[in-house]
Amino acid sequence: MVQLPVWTAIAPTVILALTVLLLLVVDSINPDEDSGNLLAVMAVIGTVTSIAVTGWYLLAGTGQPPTDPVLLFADAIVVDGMSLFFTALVGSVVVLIVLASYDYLADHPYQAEYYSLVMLAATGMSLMASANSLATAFVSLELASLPSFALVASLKHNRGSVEAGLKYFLIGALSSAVFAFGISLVFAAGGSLGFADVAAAAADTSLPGVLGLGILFVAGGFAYKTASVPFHFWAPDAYEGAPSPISAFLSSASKAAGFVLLFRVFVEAFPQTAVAGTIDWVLAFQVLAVVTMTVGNFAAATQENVKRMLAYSSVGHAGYVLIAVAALTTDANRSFVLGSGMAHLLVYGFMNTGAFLFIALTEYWDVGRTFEDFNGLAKQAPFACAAMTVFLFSLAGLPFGGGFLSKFYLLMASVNGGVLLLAVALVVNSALSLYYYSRVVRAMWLEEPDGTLEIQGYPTGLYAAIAVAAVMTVLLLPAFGPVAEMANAAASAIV
Amino acid sequence: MAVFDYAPAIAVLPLAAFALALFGGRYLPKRGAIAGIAATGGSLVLSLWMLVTIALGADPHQQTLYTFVAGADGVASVDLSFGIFIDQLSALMLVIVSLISLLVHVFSLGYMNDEGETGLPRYYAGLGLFTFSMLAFVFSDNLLMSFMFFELVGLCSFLLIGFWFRDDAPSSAAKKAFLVTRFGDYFFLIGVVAVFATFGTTAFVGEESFIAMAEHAMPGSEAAVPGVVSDWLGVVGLSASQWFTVVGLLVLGGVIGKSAQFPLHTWLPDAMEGPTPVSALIHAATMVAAGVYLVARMYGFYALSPTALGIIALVGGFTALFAATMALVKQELKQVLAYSTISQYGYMMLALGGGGYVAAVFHLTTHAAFKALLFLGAGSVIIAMHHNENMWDMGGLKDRMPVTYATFLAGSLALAGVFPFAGFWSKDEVLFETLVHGLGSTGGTLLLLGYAFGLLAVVFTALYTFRMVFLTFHGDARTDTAEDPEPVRWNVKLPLAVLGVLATVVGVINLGAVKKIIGESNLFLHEWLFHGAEGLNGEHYEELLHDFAGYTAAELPGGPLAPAAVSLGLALVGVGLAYRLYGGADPDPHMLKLGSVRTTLMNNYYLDEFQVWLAMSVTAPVARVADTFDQGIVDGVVNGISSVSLLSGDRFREIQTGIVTNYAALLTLGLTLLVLVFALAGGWF
Amino acid sequence: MAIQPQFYLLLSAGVFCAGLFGVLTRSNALMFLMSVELMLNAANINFVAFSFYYGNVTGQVFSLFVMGLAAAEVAVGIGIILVLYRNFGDIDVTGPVTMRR
Amino acid sequence: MVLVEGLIGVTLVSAFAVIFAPDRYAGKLATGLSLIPLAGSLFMYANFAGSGNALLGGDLAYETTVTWFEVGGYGLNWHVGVDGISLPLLVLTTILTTLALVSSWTPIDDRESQFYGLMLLLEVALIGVFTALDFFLWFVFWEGVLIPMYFLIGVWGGPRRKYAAIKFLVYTNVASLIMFIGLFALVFGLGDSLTSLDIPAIAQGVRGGELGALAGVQPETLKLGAFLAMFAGFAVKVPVVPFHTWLPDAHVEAPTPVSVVLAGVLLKMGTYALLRFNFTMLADVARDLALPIAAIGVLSVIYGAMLALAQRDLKRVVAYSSISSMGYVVLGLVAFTPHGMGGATFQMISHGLISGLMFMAVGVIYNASHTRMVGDMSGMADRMPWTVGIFVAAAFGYMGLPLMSGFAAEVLVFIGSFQSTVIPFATVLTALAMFGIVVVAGYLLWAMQRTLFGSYSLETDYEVGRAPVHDVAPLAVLLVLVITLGVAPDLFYAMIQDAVDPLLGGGV
Repeated sequence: MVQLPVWTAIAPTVILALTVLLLLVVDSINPDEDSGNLLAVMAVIGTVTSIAVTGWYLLAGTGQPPTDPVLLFADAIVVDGMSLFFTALVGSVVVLIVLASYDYLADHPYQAEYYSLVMLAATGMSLMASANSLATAFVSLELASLPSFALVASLKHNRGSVEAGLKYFLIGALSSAVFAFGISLVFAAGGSLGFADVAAAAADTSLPGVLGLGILFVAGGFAYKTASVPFHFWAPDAYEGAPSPISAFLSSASKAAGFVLLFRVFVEAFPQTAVAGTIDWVLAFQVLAVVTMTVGNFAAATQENVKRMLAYSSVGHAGYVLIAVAALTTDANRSFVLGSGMAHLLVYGFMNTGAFLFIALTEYWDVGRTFEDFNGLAKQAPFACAAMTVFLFSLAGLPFGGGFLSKFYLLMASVNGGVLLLAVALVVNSALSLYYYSRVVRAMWLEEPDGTLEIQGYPTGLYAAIAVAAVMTVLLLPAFGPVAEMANAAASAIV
Repeated sequence: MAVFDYAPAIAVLPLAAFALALFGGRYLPKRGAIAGIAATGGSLVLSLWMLVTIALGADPHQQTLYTFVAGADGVASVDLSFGIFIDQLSALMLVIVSLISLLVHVFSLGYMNDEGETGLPRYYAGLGLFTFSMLAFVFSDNLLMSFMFFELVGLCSFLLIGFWFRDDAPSSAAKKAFLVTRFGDYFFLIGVVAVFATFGTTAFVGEESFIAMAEHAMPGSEAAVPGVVSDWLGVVGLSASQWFTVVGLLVLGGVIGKSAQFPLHTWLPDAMEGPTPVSALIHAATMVAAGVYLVARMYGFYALSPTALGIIALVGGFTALFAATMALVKQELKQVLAYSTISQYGYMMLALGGGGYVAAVFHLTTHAAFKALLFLGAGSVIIAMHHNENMWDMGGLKDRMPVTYATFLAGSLALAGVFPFAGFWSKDEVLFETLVHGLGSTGGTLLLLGYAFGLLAVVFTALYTFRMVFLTFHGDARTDTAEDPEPVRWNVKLPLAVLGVLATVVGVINLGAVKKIIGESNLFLHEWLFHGAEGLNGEHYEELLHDFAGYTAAELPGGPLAPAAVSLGLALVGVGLAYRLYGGADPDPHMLKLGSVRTTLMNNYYLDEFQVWLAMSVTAPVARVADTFDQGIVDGVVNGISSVSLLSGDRFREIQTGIVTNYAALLTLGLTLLVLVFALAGGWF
Repeated sequence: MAIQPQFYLLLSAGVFCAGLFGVLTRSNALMFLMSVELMLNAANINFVAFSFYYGNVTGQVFSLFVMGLAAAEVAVGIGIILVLYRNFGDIDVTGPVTMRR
Repeated sequence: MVLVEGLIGVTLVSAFAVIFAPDRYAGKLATGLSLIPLAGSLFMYANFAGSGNALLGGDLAYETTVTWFEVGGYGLNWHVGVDGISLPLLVLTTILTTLALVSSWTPIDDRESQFYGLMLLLEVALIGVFTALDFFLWFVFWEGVLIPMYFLIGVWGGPRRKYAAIKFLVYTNVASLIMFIGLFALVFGLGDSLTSLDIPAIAQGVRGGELGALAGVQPETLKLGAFLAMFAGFAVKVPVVPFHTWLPDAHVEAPTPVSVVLAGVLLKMGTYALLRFNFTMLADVARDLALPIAAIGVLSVIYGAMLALAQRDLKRVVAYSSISSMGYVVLGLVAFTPHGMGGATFQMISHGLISGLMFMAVGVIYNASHTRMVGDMSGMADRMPWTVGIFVAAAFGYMGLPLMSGFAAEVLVFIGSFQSTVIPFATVLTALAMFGIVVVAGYLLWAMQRTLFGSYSLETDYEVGRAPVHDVAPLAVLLVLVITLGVAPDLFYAMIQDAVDPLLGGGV
């Protein structure tokens, strides 16, 4: 077999970046023509290629045990199991988004900009998964953020979209400042930015206070990206106002990318052994996890607007995933615990994207956004509603899909870490989430329609995206094993 | 023993009749009556065969038929099984039950078929099941099986008392009958379970039976104490005699319920709502008899406990008197009979408690004959009177219904205990046995008290019985219906005739009062019961009573004659009183003169009211309070948690003000808090 | 004699707080953006100072990245502020509150 | 053998076939298809060759083990099999499902194909619960029950169906989560000695004393905590007072066939799980806590019966009496005597049949009268003689009439718990619990007298006539089963005893 050059390890990200360029080229050659079709196909092809390469690497064992991680560009970038795992995750979500956007944007101008921004953000996210230095982390995070701001506000004549974009942007700007300042403090304490070097320097820093402050500020930057308390305020508004495919993109892929960076930075750059005297970040994340899941779920419980409910639930899920670091106590089976968050993020990528795409579908139909508007929808669109039911029950942790296993994997992780508080909080919130998710199900299946609703057309792209998401969600129940094993293996390589 | 192979058929035949009548009754001749007659007739023949076989000297027969729960190997658990046990006692009882049942079936042709009732297949199915249950109860070879069929008897009483379910009264009475007896059976079941726990078996027969084991476990017994019993006594921490008394009293609960003893007798008068033949069956041979029979069946167990015996005697004596007083004032024919039944079963209990095992069985036998007779006679009158039961609307029926009158009179004389009718001999025996044991035993006061009750009740019995006879048959007809009653057919008269003869002569089997004259060996029933199975015969019981209960019979100077004369005299006083009061052509309602006493008696001492009060004013409110508590507090907490969650959800939403500057402020605040906490914890400054 | 690193830290902290104060008090979108720039520059002070302190160029290079980022951020920001103005007729960041609770 | 897989697979395929079938044929099709798992389970019963307890090294029948996946050092397997405890419950499930499907023909007249499909899905999950021996697999089925049940109550239920459905869903889900924490405390407490989530392996590990400390919590405390968590979790499902309030709501709102399965099988999941987990894995803790547990059982019996006494809705009466009956199961289980635990298991079967029968009978009367309220109707026996006849027989079965399965079960429980040396004051507690048989007679007789007997009166604008044969036939079948098991309990009780026996000793 031909031994590829080492730099090709980063090929999935490069392919995404090339797709962006290609899209821009096509658009500049033919700026006026209505070429949504072509653009969407190109984006899908580019992303699928990227996923295919990622999958190949994953199977081929690139950068995974027993071989060492592939380090590139003066150790600024790493390709290992975890990065490939998240690249695949991001890519999968992007495919769904692009498929759905094809219908969603049918009469939308600036489609080329839209697709290229999506791909650009995706590039940033996959780069986040590969970051191995605080510098790369910062740059890739911003690379993911900046296009997102524009995407959220991309419905220029929709006040909701603009307002969402504004809030997202302002909080994003503030958070990136906090993040940058945090990095600068970490740098001040150790004089280096590479994860391994930071870890090495942290152990015997002369400025533990500065280091601790820096760590907290860095955590703040990630909290923003993952929509965790107290940096979550933008999320409900942004997810509600943004075009639904973008909401799906942000709440699934962007969140996942934020988490992979968080995992890697805290496990590799700030290992507990090195920062033991400075800060017990496991405790910090325990507090954040509990508060995040509680805030998200409780606020979601009484929403009238389905999309906003999903937005808050997305905050709640961020809290769940935080368990992966919050239960990372010294007694715990660390790869097991960390793997739980990764596995949940993957499943979440499909089921949450699916749920938001269903909202996109209802927006396409002009159904309205409140629970009452969904009444009796199942009679008109049984398949879409069945898919939505799968997503919702899977999100709630019933055995309709992979969400069941991943949620219980998280619960196992909290027990494994010996943090009963997390387990209890997860139980309480999970119960509450079952309540509000089932409100949607109830509206769709149990209530009678008020009779005014006429559904016009069944958009192929949206349906295809929803169907794929549903199939993946269901398949991840029996096929949870490989996912969990992969997550575990990837996690074990870095802990 | 080939003959005993047919024993199960005694019960199975009526069961088959039940199934036939239930599923095919519509297509059968007489709606299933013929099948029932054939089945009970077959049972009677087989029972008689058993009786004769044993009389000819065959040993009692015990056989396990079917084990429905086999204790697993290697586990200290027990088998639950059905079996038959045919000995002198059960063979006699089988004959009684199947005979009465046969006659009731025949009588029903007149009472039900001829009257054009609907739902007859259901009726005959019920009779068949009733007979089956009772027969199976009688030949049970273990206490659990007894309990099971005891309960089935209760079910059948429910079905038959409530036969006319479209009316409110019968269905209510049926409910009451089942419920009150169920209350007694509750204690019985605890008793059964306790027997299981104590002995690991509920068998009646043999060295491994619980009765024999109990005897061995008593202090003073020569045999070794069975290990299982001593282990258990260690667990409960009671001595053998204490624990056996407790168990005996628990089982007695079922007896008091089924045999309608005070205070669980209230269901029985209501049960008169059922068809009259059913009343005859219930009172004479099946349900009510079951209780007394059960005590007789396990008499060896009761004989170990003087306390239990004393209570049985006292309850029995008291009930005999208590029920007799109420019978004095009733106006409906069947009501009088109902209270007389309660009273007569009181006598049987008195006998059992007083050490008169034979006397009790004797009275059970004679009572079966004359009470069935009286009920069927009453049924005949009721047919004639177009279902009017009020005695004050009758009068002068003796000329228009001679056969009914003659037989009814025989039954009444037997009930009143007039020489030489059957009831005289048996009732006298009951009182005599109680008296001698009361006089001869240490601590016999309870027995003497019971005796006094019983003696007093004799007067009342004669009084109400002949009040009934005079009001119904003598004097002038007081209504048009009584002037011209509806005639009854052979199917009514035949059973009356058979029973009339029996009520007159059946006393001959045990002429106890004159035993000095005819010789002890000619007391047939006495001889019969004293030669039962090993450990389950009258002779052994006498030893047990002597050894463990301290019962000794006193020698009276005049032998049994003097007490017999006393009770006969009292009975004649009652008859005479009745003649004085009601013997005229147009008798006055003398009982009205009793005033408030009568009101109390008419209302059954307000015991029904008390039980209704218990149900409606105690249990129902408690249930409602529980329901309110459940809905309000228990479920309230559940709903409250959900409301609180949703309310706090609303609070959480308030944080999200929509103003981006606030977000920035809260974000800063949150971060600052984190920094402060960890700075202090980490000692950064 | 080199200046003690603590003083750089104090300076940067001061600048950061000034920026933060601006963020919290200014409702004009452009002022908000400028305040964020101030906060980013606080980070830059640290990077440059400690790059000097540790004797490597990592921090200095990084501060270039931050500046580049700040420029890009402003570009996107101005775009959004433009559509904000078009939709709401104002650039007051506390104005749009259609989505809340 | 792949019989269990076949059962699950066929039923699953049937469910989807029915969902996509036209509404007109859905009922008949579903009933016909449900005969396959029924026949399969009867075949399994006839050829049952297992012995011993599934968790304690017994010989399992129809066992398969396939590794599903491995995570964090724990293998998750497809591990199914049956022993003497699970096989009767499996048979109960298939029988009741088929009969419930038949009894749906009359009352269900909307979205039939979805209804019948969901009923079959429910059957899949229930079969899974009683056969799965790997914890995660079992848990998938355990939670899987909730989804069809939610829809079945929520779509086809009564006026307050939405409230009842969500209450059922959330309440039982919370319980599952709590139970889950308890179990995993044990799993992680076992540490490296455990390499899979196999329930027998966990049970044997815990019983074998291999439990270590977890996060500084000592094994004894860990066991106690796990026991309490699991007990609370399963107590909701049983349900045990005071976790019972979802049940009456669910029953009253659910359509008849759903009530049948709910009372008949779903409640048994709770006691089955209690038996498997609390009383097998943590038998020593259960013995230590025997007094409070028995007291809870007795409380359920008496309190449930008192509540039943206060109800006017026939379905509510039966629903509360189910709480009462399940109290006997708890009492029997904690006795740790052969007849106590065996009788409790037998009571699960018996109560499944009898309560199913009662609910069905109430349903048939409701189909005709359109009311279930005591006081709104009387004398129904006049118009529906056979239905009422079976109703009466069923009610007596519920009261524990001898020769019906309820008596056999209850008397075994009483014998077992009375002589228990594990429960302090066993005699007194048992005697208290037995008073339930009086109260149950009280309210059932009262309700029957008011509704079935007396003169006929019912406000309807149509003629109330006899119920169709396909309504009465399932009742008759169930009655025959109840009597058969009452006369011959050993049909199931023998294998139950065999499977329960190993639980009584110590050790693994």
